[in-house]
Amino acid sequence: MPLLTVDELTVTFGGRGRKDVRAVNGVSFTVDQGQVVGLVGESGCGKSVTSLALMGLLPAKGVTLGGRADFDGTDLLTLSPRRMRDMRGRDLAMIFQDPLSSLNPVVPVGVQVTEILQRHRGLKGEAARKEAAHLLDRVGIPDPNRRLKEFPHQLSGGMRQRALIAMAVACAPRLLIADEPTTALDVTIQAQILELLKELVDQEGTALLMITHDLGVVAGLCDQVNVLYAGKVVESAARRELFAHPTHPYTHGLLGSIPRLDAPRGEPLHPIRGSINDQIAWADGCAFAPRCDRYEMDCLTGTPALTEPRAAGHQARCVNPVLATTEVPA
Amino acid sequence: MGLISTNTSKIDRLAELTAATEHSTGASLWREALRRLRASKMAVIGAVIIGLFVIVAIIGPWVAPYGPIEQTWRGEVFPNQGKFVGARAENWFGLDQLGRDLFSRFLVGARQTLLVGVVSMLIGLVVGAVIGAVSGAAATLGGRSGQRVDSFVMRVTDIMLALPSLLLAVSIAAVMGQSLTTVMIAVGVVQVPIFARLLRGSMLAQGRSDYVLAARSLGIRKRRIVLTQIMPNSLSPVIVQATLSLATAIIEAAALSYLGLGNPDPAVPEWGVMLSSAQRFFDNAPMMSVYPAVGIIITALGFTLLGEAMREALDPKLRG
Amino acid sequence: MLRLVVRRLLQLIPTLLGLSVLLFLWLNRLPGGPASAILGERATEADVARINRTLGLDQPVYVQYGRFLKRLFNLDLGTSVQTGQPVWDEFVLRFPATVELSIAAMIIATVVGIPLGYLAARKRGGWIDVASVSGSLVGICIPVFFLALLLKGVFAVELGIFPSFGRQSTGLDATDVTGFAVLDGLLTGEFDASWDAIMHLVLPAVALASIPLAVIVRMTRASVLEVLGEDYVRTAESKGLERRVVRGRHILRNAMLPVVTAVGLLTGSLLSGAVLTESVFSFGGIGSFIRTAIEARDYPVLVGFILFIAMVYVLINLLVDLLYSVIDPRVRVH
Amino acid sequence: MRILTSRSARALTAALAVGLIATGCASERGKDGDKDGAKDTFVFGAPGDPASLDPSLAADGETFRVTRQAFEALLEHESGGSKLVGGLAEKWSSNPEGTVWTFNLRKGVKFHDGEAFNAAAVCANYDHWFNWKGTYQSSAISTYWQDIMGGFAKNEDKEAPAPNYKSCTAKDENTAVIEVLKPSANLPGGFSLQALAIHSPKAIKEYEKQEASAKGDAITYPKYSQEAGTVAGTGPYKIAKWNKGNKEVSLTRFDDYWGDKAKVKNLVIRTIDTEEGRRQALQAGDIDGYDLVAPADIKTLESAGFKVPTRDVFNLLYLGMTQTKNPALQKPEVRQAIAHAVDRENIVKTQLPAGGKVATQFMPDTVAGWSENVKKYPFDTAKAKQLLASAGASNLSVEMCYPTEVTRPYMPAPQDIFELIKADLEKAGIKVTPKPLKWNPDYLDAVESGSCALHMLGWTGDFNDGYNFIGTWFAEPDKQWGFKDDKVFTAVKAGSLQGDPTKRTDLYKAANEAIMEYLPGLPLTSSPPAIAFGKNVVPPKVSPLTQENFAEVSFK
Repeated sequence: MPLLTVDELTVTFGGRGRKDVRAVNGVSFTVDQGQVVGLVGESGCGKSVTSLALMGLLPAKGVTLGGRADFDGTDLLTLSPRRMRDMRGRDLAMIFQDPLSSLNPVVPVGVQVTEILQRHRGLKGEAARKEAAHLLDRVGIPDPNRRLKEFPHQLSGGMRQRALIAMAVACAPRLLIADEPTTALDVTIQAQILELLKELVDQEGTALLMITHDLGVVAGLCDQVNVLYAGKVVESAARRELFAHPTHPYTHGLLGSIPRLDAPRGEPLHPIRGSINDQIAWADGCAFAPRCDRYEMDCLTGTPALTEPRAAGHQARCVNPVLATTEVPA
Repeated sequence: MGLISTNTSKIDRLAELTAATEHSTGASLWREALRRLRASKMAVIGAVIIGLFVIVAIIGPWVAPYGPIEQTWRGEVFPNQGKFVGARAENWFGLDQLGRDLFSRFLVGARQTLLVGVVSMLIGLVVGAVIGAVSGAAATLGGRSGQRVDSFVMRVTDIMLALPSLLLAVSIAAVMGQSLTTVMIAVGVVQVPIFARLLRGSMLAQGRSDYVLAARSLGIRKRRIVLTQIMPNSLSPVIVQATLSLATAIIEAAALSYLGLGNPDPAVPEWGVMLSSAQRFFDNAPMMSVYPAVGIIITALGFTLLGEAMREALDPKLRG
Repeated sequence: MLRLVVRRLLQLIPTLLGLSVLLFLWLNRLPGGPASAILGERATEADVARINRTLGLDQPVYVQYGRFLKRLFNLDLGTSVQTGQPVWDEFVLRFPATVELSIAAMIIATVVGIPLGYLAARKRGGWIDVASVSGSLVGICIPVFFLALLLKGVFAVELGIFPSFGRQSTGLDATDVTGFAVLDGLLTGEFDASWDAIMHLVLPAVALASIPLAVIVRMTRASVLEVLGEDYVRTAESKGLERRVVRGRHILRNAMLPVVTAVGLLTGSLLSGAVLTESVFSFGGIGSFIRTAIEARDYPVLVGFILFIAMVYVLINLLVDLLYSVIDPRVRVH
Repeated sequence: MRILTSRSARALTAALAVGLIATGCASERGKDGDKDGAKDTFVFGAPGDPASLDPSLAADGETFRVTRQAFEALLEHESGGSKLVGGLAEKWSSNPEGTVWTFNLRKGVKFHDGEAFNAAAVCANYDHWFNWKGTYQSSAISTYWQDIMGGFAKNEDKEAPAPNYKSCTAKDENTAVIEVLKPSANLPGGFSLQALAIHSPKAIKEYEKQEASAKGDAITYPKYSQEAGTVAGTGPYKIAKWNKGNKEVSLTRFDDYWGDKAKVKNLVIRTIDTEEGRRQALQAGDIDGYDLVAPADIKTLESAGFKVPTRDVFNLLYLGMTQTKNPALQKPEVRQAIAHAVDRENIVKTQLPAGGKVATQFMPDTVAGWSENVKKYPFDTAKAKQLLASAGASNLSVEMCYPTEVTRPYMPAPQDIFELIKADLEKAGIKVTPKPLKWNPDYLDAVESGSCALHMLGWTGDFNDGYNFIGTWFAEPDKQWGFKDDKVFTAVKAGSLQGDPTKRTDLYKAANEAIMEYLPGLPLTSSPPAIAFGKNVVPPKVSPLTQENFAEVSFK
């Protein structure tokens, strides 16, 4: 029985006399105990919004939520604000994209770590400080006692992200959501951070929901991958399966657009045409159609259903899926 | 054949569906700002008030039922016995202490008030902008001399800001004697440092921004950058300030009148002057002060509303 | 730290000198002179001439300026033409009143303004927001002197809650230690005197506060709105911290940065309003004194005042910078 | 007719109250302590601070208003009148030439510092003044002495007037004889001036230890004149404290006073800068009285139960004409035209408190020397037009100055009066360009240096002698008027040189007739300045010279 079951989640921004915009359009996926699940897609595909919705961090005004997000027995979407407040940081925690802007510039790192310990684990004063130091040490920040007194701007990018991770794991949450945790960092640091995340989840048996646009990250980390396009899951499979047999033209495209060292010289990349802006409403058909090479008239007959055209547990939302392995750009 | 037709048809179908979904095209700052302005209630109310005020200011003198200085009803008002005449059929606002028609004076006064506001704002804007531009340019162009110029100018404006604006105004009035011009200059001068610092500040900010960096890296001469890029982009806060200054100018003018430095020529009534000269009779004829006071407040409010709305509209931080 | 202070003060000197020259030339263009200011209706040319001679006002400007500088170096600001007393004494006598008034106004402005601004931002578009924003706009648009007169008319004359003028009640024989009426009362234990002084402060302070209050409300609102959009607030929320903590530690502490600067600058500019409020409530402060000084061509007082005020202004800015460096670690002075 | 009552004013303010209370600045505590409880303090609101506590150093009314309660001169004016009566001198007489003045002094008079009052004390004062040195000789300090007694024992400034004071001798304990060189119209009136009030000889010794200095750009008053303690007179009150910070001078009853003791124990004079400020302070009960009530407020205050007595007129407002500034004014017809054009009746009717009068000559009718058969110039626009035509000045345009930010006893609302005159003149076809100036010093400077073709100015008498009015204007050529006319000058001079009062009065009458014949300017009005007191106050007799004696005040 999965830890988190997201079922037909929809997020609609509206109000202020503006036209309603549906950012998440019926997303469903599950996360099991200790499992690492990827949520992949271009920016604007609704993956971050999904995570915020799960954390209950979307503004109350002008946002309407639909569907269910069952976190072992409790629906996160309908939870009262104060109950949500109690769960955040304790049962489910989150790591954000830009470590600098995500840390309060005028408050010492130490305080920012201890405050969560105080809130959820009732640790005070010296005890809290000790634990905080221990946490920083655990996330691999050298000389933690000194760092605790320092301010974010005095830390390096990597250390900031480590500090954020320390806060996230401070209360050993059961679900950890990481929203593009490495995008703002330079490559060498990225690897370290991913390494750290992996070992943390392994130790604690924490489930990790990895939100990224970077298939590399996914390949390195995730057990299960969900590909999002225009607010819907278009393909969902175990990591190996997905990379071996990308079935949805979009996934296919994504993979095709990654440069590969083992590709013969002169072999062209196959980027996807156009941008996320050229899309059509799911109601009318496949939102990806405008950018799709395999697009046919019947792509435009309503929302395509999730099917398992290739193997059990490998779902794709496409009327005209890619089935021949050969077509993967070699 | 058929294939082609299906092909074309499917393209068309696709096209129209694509068009159907909204595109978030990146509108330019200004167009975006305008849109937000039209959306904001503040802006609309402000604009309406200003509109009315300007109309009154323009046509006022012509539609005024009586001459503003004709002491037509001299015999009916006895300030020395606290006998005044309030609103009545032929005098909608009643009479002032010399038996003149308040309504007519109010209408004519609107123009004077507008004049004071606009001119003194312009004085402040022009002089201040020049100073600000000079030191801003000096600062961005950098170099030793540049820094020197900048820091000197800024220190002077510092002190100007430090001086209580009214005292500055009072002393100017004292030197130049009392007249409408004096009031305008006095109020205008007070605005100078504000505009100067504002323009300089935003020029420096712009100077640090990426596109300037880009332009530099393309080897465009600094002078050119300052003139073609920085200056125009630094103007929006100045424009906002200008609108707000219209309000403050009108109020400051009133304050000067209260200190007895307002435009003294009784032939051209001005709200500030009307207000301060009516103070004496507040107990007997409160409305005499209320009309001009309300006039001033509402007008100032109009400009402030519009200004604030513009600020919000132009300020990227305050969006959404 | 100390070096910063010293440097600032040194920087001030050239500006002040330049300023005083300008001022001197300026004032010398003022028509009329102290003589007839002293004599009033019965002044005859002969008398005027004689007085100007005794005062050395018949000498060329640069000579007078020279004398002024010479005195200045002996830390002597000269003598007031109006009162015939040393300018310095006059300042010492009158400045406390104005400072007291300004502080009172500032207290009102911040204590009311900041919470109001915060609420407005949190409940954006709600009635508090609308009310406080429109209120603050109106606050800016009412001429200070008119507001002062109304306040007085209502609370002093009609309702008689507050005294209508002055700093202290008649005959209340409070011992003068620092010149700050409220403080003195506390020091000497004459609490009734302090209370009396406070009662006298309320109306002028409220009138004077109107503009800073409006500004602070709007600034706080704007900067809170900005901070609310910041990632670290979201982080704080994601940690499930108590509302209280998020508000105090994460939102306000950041939102206050610009407000602090504003408060500093506003305090500097309060004097302007003080001129008006002080004359409406004939509150024996520096504002009204300077106003009459200008009318009476009281050069020594004016020059002294300008130097004085410039000093004060710089000090305030200094204070702001220091305060700023305390609350914002990123701009620590080293 | 009157739609806006002060009721609607109340309604308005009350409505505001509601609004403002919402802003939460109301307070649970009521009025300050001194309001409730037994009234033993009379608080008077003055428009300005005194310059010094020693009247002999001052020339301004605010100083005298304070010192008058504490210092007495040899002569006084009868309470509530302008008749000269004994002050510290019970009787006085002079030789026919008016050069030797003998004063029989009051017995049993004590100074505030316990010293006894006697002839020696009187002479100590006069000699002290006569021997002033250095800065004390500046007309900024000793104006009045110089007006009345001329220069000093040793004039340090060659342009100072020649001394007219000769000597003061103590004939015996209670007889002082003061001799002057030439007879002067300023005597005996001058003996009643506050500037010549008698100080305790002991205090004077202290005074002489201190210097008034003129270092810097200003005259520094001696310390003793700036704080209570040293100065000592004989008046019903003694000065207890001058709290400059709070702008208040406190006086307390002098229990060894020779005459009727002050009825109220404490007298406090506080400065309130603005006119409406003083009115509101009275209405709010923060003060018990104030001077120079705006005519518009008289009815309001009276109907609210305040006492607003108006004085007899003892002042004059005139429309000055400076012929050098605008040559057209040299034509008699033009001056007459202006005289006929101005509706002075209307000014009295609408601007002045009840009891105001149109002035027919350059002194109020309460002054000895006023003549009923001067040439009159009644309001007559047509005549004015025709006079202008005959003078070939039909399209005359003239600049007229008027003061702002001021009210004087003789000029309640300068700008309004100016606008009325302007309207009148323009009806007669004279174009008027207004030139407003700050009263002090701009306006006074402009007027005295003769740079205002038309201007409004006036005078409140120091004492009841015609020369105190016309003497200041028409004794000799003066820039303010810019004309030479020996008929006028001699006529005026003649009076001043005449020792015998009755003869002098006749000469003044002649002078007035001569002046109005020539018409150098237009006497406008005499205005009775009003003074207001609280509901529970028994006011003093009000004085035409605005010399109220607050010792007469008591509470109901």
